[in-house]
Amino acid sequence: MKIKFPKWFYQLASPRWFYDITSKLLPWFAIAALLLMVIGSVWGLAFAPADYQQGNSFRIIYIHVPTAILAQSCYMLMAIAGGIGLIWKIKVAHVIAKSCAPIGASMAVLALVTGAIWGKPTWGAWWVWDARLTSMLVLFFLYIGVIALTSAFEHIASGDKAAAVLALVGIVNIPIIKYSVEWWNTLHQGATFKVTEKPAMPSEMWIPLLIMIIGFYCFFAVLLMSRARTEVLRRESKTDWVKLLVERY
Amino acid sequence: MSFFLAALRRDLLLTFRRRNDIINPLAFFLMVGVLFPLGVSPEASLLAQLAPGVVWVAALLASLLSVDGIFRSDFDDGSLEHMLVSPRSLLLLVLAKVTTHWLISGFCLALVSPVLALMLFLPNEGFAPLVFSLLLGTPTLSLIGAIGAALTVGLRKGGILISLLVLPLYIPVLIFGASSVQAGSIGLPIQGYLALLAAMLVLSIVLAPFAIVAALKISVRS
Amino acid sequence: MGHFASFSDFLQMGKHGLYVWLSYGIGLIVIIYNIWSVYWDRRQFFRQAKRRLKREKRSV
Amino acid sequence: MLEVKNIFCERDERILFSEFSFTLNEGEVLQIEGQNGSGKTTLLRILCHLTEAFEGNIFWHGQNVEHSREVFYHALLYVGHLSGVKGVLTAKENLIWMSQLDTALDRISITGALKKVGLFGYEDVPCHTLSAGQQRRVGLARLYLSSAPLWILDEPFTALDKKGVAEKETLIAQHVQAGGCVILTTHHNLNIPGTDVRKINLDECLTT
Repeated sequence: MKIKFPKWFYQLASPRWFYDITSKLLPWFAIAALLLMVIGSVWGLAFAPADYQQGNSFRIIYIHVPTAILAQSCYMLMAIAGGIGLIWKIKVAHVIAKSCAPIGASMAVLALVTGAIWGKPTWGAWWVWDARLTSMLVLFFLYIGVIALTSAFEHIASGDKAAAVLALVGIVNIPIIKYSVEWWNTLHQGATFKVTEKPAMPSEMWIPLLIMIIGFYCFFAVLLMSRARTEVLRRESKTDWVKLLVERY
Repeated sequence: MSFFLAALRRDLLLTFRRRNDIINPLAFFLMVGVLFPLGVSPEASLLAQLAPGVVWVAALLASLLSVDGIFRSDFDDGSLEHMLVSPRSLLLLVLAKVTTHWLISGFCLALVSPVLALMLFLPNEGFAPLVFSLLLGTPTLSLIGAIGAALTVGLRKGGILISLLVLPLYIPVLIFGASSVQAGSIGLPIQGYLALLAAMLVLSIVLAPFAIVAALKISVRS
Repeated sequence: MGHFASFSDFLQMGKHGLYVWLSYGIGLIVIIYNIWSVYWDRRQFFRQAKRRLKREKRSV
Repeated sequence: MLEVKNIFCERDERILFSEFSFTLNEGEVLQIEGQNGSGKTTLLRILCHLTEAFEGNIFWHGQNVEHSREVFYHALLYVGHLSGVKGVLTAKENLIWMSQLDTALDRISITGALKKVGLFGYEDVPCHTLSAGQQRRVGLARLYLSSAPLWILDEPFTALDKKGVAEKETLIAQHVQAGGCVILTTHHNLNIPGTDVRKINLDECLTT
């Protein structure tokens, strides 16, 4: 029942190959992340026009939205990588899944905090049970669960597999949670401000947003690769190539 | 099928021999419910408003509290190893265990829930929705909880961890369950909510057993 | 200065300066924390691995 | 019958087995020896696929166990460290459940088997009232009931008296003569009539 994959797929499974290829990719992503994020935030902070309703507080969008999107796609990546690791027993996939969790959790925190700060001038309160904020909070809880479960196992491989199962269960649940929270919100709140659903944003507003989103993705790639690289070293610490690296360090 | 019944019979026998397993969740359920009037206010109108949520949260916690025990004793005494080296289907075994858990937690809680609802001044129209929504919602809680129990059964400090893993996944059931009671108590139709609860139940019956079996294998084989 | 007339206008952001700068400040902190933890993790690994390697060599 | 090929297993930063192989034929008894912590129990668990932390393959009648677990488990009787005996159930109820789980167990002779392990009169007593040795014997009663060809036994003689050990040895001899095979760990010097016991010492294994 096993599917044959092209050669690169199995090469990716080799920790050493992964370590080498990421060392070539990392600088490019790092430069791209730095450039895009600096350009995006300067543009967003200083040059984009203020929102006609919310004024300048709207500039928080340039961190809030990228981190919120990232927190969600990071969970997806974590679950998919975990699933690949479970099914095809690929070590690197588990390493990637494990490295995703803390990054995703920190992005969720950032999205929550910026959302709350944005909420103060917009809604007049630090916290409102808005559907998006609530489901982001639940997403954060899901991350906490995965991180706690991974670290609770002494045997690394079992922790990886357990976390992968949990992440997959979570990914099935996320749409249900999202839907139910949104529905619960409309039931209880009546009409709230829909901050991010605005009538057609002018291009001077959304271009920097796009730049920031891509920048954050690049930054995420940098973090993920570097975390995964250390994790690969840790897991392969008995092999000769890692010993050589350590000696040279 | 006969194996499922045999497994179910064994698990029921095991719980009936230890009667505390049945009484503890019920007692816990009532006590949590009693904390709210003491902690918030004994005023009838306020409690009536809170009642659907309070009863549902109490039921959810009571179910969560007992879910840790689903596999614990079988893991500790080696029965789980026997189950894994058996040619029998683990899926059926797991389903039998979850069914037993539901019977001693969810089913009994649904039967007792009117007592708590009465103490919290839930309007009369809310009683039937409460019992029905608990009957439909708690099996999902048992199934999801069993995933968490299976993941943590091999760990020494599984207790708190399991709630950390499982509680976020309980949220949709809580929302639809409590909302159905709220809607019912002010005379709105509840079929929609019950249908959603039923849909979640079907989905979890189809998917959760596979996750539970995978998790059990990971826990025992670690 | 783009949208703003002066630098102090830029800092004040209408009356929302506090919120905007707080957000960006916390954003910066989280970003720096992430980078730092990656760096620290890596250094920690190399230190421990080096120590272990020395121990192994001594015991051989 | 059972072929174990190139097992590699590492635990707690220590290599327990590396390129470890053996074959077990019909009518053979294999005793695994070694100091505590040498990996005896781990090896038995690997053979039963009760742990995944190993590399290598195990074949049963030429078929890779990984892909035909059900067939293998039909042919296997495993008595582990933990007895799997439930304290709140009686000896008889315990064995009935075990026979439902393990298709190779003969359900009809349960009372007879309990008599043979010296638990006559204790069939309907909850097991938590029995002594540790008696509970152990409830689990071992499975040996009298099983028609599985492969027995894997982890320290089956602990908490047994001399007479009990001798009885189990005769039982193993009968099983082997009927074409079965047994893998077991024990500190006891095995004396199985009519059979040479093969031994594998895990301590030596490591140094080679």
